[in-house]
Amino acid sequence: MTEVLIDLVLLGMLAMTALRVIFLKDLFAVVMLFSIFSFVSALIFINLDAVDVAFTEAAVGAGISTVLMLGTIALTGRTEKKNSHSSILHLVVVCVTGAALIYGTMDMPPFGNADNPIHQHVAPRYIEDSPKEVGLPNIVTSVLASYRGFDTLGETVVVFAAMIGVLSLLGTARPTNKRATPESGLAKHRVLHVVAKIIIPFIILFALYVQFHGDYGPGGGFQAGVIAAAALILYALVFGASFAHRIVSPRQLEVFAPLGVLLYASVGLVGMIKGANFLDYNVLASTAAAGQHYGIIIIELGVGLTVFAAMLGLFYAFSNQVERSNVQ
Amino acid sequence: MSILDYFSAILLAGGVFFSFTGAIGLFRFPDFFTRVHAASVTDTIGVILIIAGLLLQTSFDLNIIKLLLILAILLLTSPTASHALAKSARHGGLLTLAESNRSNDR
Amino acid sequence: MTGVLTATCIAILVVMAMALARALKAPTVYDRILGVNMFGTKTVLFIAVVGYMTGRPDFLDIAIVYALISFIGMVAVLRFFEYTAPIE
Amino acid sequence: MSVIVDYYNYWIVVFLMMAGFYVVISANNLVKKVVGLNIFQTSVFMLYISMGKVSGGTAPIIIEGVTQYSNPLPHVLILTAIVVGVATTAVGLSLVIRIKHAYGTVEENEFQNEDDAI
Repeated sequence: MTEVLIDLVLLGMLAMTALRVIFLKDLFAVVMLFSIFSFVSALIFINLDAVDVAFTEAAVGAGISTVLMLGTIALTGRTEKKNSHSSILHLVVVCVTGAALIYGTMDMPPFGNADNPIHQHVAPRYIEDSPKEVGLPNIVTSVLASYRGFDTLGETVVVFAAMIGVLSLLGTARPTNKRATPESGLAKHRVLHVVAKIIIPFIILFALYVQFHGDYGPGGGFQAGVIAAAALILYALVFGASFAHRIVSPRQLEVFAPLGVLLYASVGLVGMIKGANFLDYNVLASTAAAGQHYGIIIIELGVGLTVFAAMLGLFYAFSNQVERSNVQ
Repeated sequence: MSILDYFSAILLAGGVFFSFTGAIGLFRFPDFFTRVHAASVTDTIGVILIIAGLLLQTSFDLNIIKLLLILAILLLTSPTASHALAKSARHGGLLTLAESNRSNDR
Repeated sequence: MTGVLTATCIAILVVMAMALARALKAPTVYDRILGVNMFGTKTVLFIAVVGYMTGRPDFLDIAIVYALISFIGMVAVLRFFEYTAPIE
Repeated sequence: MSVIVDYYNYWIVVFLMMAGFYVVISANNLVKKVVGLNIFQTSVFMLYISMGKVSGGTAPIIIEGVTQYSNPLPHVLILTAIVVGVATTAVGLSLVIRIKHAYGTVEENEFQNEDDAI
């Protein structure tokens, strides 16, 4: 009962936020409300038992998306101009589509019922057999890295491709001047400098924990990569991008991103050389369970590396644009 | 309920009370700077009390460290954020209620 | 004990709703940011309490991520805010 | 009454989806369109996760003494979709920045007018 109540209150908050986003003209406020939207939806994911998803949404949706959107607004201006054409037609289209979708939901099985078709197909196998076959308590990691390893390889490649796309659109961040100046950061906020210095090591440590503890609790390569990137993004925001470039330069990122994908794919190739299918980890070590462990740790490392490099590369490209337009 | 549970319940209730006062302040106070005051001060005490209440519920394992880490992070970041926000509001030229009244009178 | 935790949980939800109301109403942008910030801290507490309420407190990792990310979001807002001209 | 309990989750998700959809088609500003797209996307994620929920179940991380877990498959699909989603959002935003460079505006009707003028 409490679960339903919490769910309803959170969904109500989401609805209010979404409605407010429609009518706001100040894009800055729109992005702020969008970050609230992400936060609340992550809470709903927790309430619906999807802890891994909530983890990702909290790190990615609320963190990286918001930062990138803020960077874009800094370049394109803060207000939306008044809308000239009538919105009645749009409203009609939206209402009709919404009514059709609601009519569609009536044919869906009831919410939360354990006999629903979705719970009959492969899920029981994952839940019952994966602890024996893969040997990890976190079923999501087992499915992600082992049963659906090929799919995850594809997703990693997509992240890599998106990084290439952004870099070719915005250009790679080149070092503006040799001497890094703190002027480009939040120079006036001394307290922020001190606190950021204290907290950044903890973020990186936590990212490592998430990377290697992902087999047992919520977490894994995707989340760890994002959190590690977030640490450097915080550094770049507070002290200026040129300082962050000294730690991890854009050039290094261009090496890391393909390296992660290659690491992932080469695990699959090693399996093939040993006479099994692509991305079959059973043959990697003497016993099947040990092989699965090795395979999953290595591919999670590859995923983490690519996601870290892609997220930080995206941020570098955006902040480089902002700083250049600020100089002009 | 054991004695620890009673203590924990008292701490949680205290934390909720302070959070609630903070929320009322945030909602009802007349201008930005008074709202920052209400929100940031009660935030800190609310966090301390609620985390302490949860600590009393924890058996001796990794969760204690995680809770302490959450406490440390929140104690560091939440006041810093409020401070930086108030500071940039001041630099951005936002006036307190008293100041804007005075400039209106003139 | 679950009763106490449930009550705490619901009370925090109410506080979150009030912070959200401030973020939605907001005479100035700074008020919005303040509302978002308070919403963030209360969310962290909410996750921690929900973990104990449902009996699986090993999900505190998510609360840590929330605390860190909402701080980074705040810093990003302050950082990019100076590039944009104020409206009010 | 039972209809409401069985379906309220889906209905609110549909409402959120439509809010995002409305922002996408009615907003003039490209950044706001991207925000609307993201709202839409998050609602789709929520639809998937709602389908995976089993009442009385718990998160799919094995612990002793629990037999009823929620369905892990939607979680896997959505987890990767979120990361890919932010990557595609970044591509979209960088396109917006290029449009700003090329036309000097990100309002849809304004740069369409400029296109017509050429």
